[in-house]
Amino acid sequence: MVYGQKNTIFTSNQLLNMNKVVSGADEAIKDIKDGMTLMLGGFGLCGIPENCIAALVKKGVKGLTCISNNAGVDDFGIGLMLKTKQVKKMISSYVGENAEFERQLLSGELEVELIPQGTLATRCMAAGYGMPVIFTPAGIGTEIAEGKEVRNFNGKDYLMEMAFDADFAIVKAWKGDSMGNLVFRATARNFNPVMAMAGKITIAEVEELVEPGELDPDHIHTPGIYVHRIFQGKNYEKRIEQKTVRKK
Amino acid sequence: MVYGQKNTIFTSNQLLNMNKVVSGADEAIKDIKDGMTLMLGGFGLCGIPENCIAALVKKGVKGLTCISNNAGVDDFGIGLMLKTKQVKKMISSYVGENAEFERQLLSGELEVELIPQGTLATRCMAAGYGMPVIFTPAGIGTEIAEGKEVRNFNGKDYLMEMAFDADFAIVKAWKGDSMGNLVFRATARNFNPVMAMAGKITIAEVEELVEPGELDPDHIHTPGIYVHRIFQGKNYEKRIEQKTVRKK
Amino acid sequence: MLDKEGIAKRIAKEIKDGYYVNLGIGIPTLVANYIPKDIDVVLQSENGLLGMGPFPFEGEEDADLINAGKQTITMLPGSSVFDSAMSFGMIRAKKVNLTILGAMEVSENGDIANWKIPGKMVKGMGGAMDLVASAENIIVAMQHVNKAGESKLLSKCSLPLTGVNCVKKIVTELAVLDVLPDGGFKLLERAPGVSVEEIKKATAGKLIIEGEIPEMII
Amino acid sequence: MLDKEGIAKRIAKEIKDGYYVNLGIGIPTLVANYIPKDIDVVLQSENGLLGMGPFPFEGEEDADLINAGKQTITMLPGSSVFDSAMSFGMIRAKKVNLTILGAMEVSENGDIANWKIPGKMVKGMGGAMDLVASAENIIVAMQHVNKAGESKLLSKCSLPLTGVNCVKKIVTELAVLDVLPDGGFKLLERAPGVSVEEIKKATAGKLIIEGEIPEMII
Repeated sequence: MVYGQKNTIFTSNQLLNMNKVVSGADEAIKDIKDGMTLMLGGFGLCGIPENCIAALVKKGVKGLTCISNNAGVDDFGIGLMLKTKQVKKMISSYVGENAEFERQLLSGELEVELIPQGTLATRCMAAGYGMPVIFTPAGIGTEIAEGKEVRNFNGKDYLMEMAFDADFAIVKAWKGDSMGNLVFRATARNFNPVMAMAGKITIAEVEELVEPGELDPDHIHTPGIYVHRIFQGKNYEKRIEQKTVRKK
Repeated sequence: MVYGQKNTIFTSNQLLNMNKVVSGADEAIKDIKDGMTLMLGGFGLCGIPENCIAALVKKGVKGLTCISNNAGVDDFGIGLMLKTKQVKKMISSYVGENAEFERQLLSGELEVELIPQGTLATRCMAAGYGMPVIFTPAGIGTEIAEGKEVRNFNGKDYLMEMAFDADFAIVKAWKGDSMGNLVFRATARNFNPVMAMAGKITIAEVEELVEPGELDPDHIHTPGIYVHRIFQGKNYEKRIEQKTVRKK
Repeated sequence: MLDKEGIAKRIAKEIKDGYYVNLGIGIPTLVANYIPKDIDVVLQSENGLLGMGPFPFEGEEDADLINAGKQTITMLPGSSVFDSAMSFGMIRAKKVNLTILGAMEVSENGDIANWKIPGKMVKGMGGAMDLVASAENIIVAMQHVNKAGESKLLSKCSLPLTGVNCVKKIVTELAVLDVLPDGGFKLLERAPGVSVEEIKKATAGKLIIEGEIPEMII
Repeated sequence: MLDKEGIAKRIAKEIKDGYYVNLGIGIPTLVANYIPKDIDVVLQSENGLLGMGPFPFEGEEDADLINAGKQTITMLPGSSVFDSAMSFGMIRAKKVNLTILGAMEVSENGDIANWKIPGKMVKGMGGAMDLVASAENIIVAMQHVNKAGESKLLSKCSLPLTGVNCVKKIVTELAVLDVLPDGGFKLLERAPGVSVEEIKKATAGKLIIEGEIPEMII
């Protein structure tokens, strides 16, 4: 067999110039339609796609199902989309910081599905890794297990949980290149890489957009193959939800 | 509720000094016993734990089941353990480069279980992520599916494959710190991070052992929680299996 | 009787050298302040960090660096960051040695309820269900009775469960108790100045008292 | 009739702008040499690399940087490295747009056999079973007949299967053929100087010929 020892003639600038850069949040979300399912990265207000959320509010798209660990606060994050009543259903693990959320939920305007945080993360990963289901012990013996398949492996019970199926995943990274490779910073990583893998279409907004080659291939958290659109965001507020400090 | 806003008084040198450093390969493998199941990182001869393999040969432990994507070549890698007949069974995806392997297999001295490469990697990951099984389409309709549970999700058939259960995982990293945090280099990463997560006890040999704090927390591929023993290896040969070059 | 700091202090004595520990919100967070100085411990924050350090100095807080309680924190030398899937992967794989969390109720067979009160706004379980379903060593830090004066140590939980058969030990303002594998709260220690009788009165579930019960040393 | 380079050249025309492509060992590896200059393509190597570059210059080879065929390679600007679990994760999740691999046999319903010959030493399937089970677009590069002169395009494979109902297109030294969803090899193009009659003779499975069959342009 020949192993391709003949001259391999392709050159670097020929091969890797898949330009996924869009002009900004408005273009990135332009085909998000009423009733779609979105994944939104972030934990609390940390590492959330601020620019895309603002663009979604501006666009006014409605009836959305949002998969996100939290629901923002009243005047920031997904809270902004709740205020404008664009969200039909939240799929989250914790939604405690939002009065408007509570009002809509109690009045029946908003549907909420609470699922364990690890189950949420792993159902994203399952989608990105082409695994139709995962088994987890989280929720065994609780109301979370109702209606779900329980199966015993090696003497322990596990719940079968399905991979998510989201139309779009919207994530925020620290740096990214025009090919969609992403690098996250500190705990702003959280759900972003697993959601980036999981969207049918993945949109990444980044604090700094660089050229291919500027990110060390060993340091890339999300390979560009998972990302379809990328842009450099602006005016990041990066609000802190609970500032806790100590004295010098 | 109080969220710990009082002074948090612990100091850095108090908290993070879990020293996992052992003197070398001999100490690292000292309690590996006859008949145990080992995972060995690497793809071909790339990123293999050379020092630990040498120590296993020296120790002469026998009847091992080795989970490793390949079986080395006649005079390097796992091939060295095959020569000394220490391996009872190989679990691999491709074992093509080894004449002694072939002889032992045909004579019945050696048992081999061939499984698809992605299944091998994902069964490691399943162990490291506490997932008892994974479902993959790899092998559907082939002899690999014989005796295994087939299940249809969303119109596609998947095989149920079990997480691996290995006594030891032995991996090779580029850099590591005394707390067991690991960083890999280029495609020497391959199976190493997924196996590092999967061993009951994980041994890491590294080219360069550094102090905690020298590795960027955002660049660590394997968090130290997965690693139990670490040492700086020596005399790395890093043999190339198929040198392919082009002319300037 | 112990205050919250006292409960945290007593629990800190359960932490052993080399442990990876996950601390829940509330009293468990305070435990970090009392980890003995002569042992090495790494704190996991389930949003994706090993090696959580103290709160930052004023002006040095970083919006990208928070813990699972959404508080600004710091990293320490040897910290590592990972995504939420890996974070719960290491929890499910039992790599975290000790989980300390609060509870509304614990039953004598180790069931725990701490996420939902029927009729009240439900905020969610966060990572609690994942933690209690997988952790091998779970200590609950809580008050012995609720605000209505009712025992939180029950024969059976009345609130919706977070997990079953999982709690190993309970530390309250009154006592330290083991949850026995076959059921029952075994009284191990009394809080300073608290009598066995007071603990009996505050415990609705099966309480097991064998021999002299020492007063705890904190 | 095409030589191996010719087969590779013809297959290269199937690659579209923006594709992520996995090239198997053998003829598929050669395809990289003929990717049109005006399109952007990223090559995946399933050991854990996106953005595989050409072989290194003599003396610049790096033992830590190899492809799935274990050959020394290079990276390109924009390359990314990942572990084997993620590598096959992206394959299973259908993120790789095109898979090109060799085969010993292909059946008219798209089954493929390329890993095992009974009675001979079996080297293993490597990543082939994962690739064929998940890829949505699979092109097989192979000789039309084996060394014994027997057709490799069959109504049913005789060798142990690698995957079922997966091959979409076949390029051989004689022809380009589609594998139809309902079964059958649909002849699309003849190799230069090859007659339809020659292709008929070399094809054991159901061959579908409609209208004039053009000679391929490579």
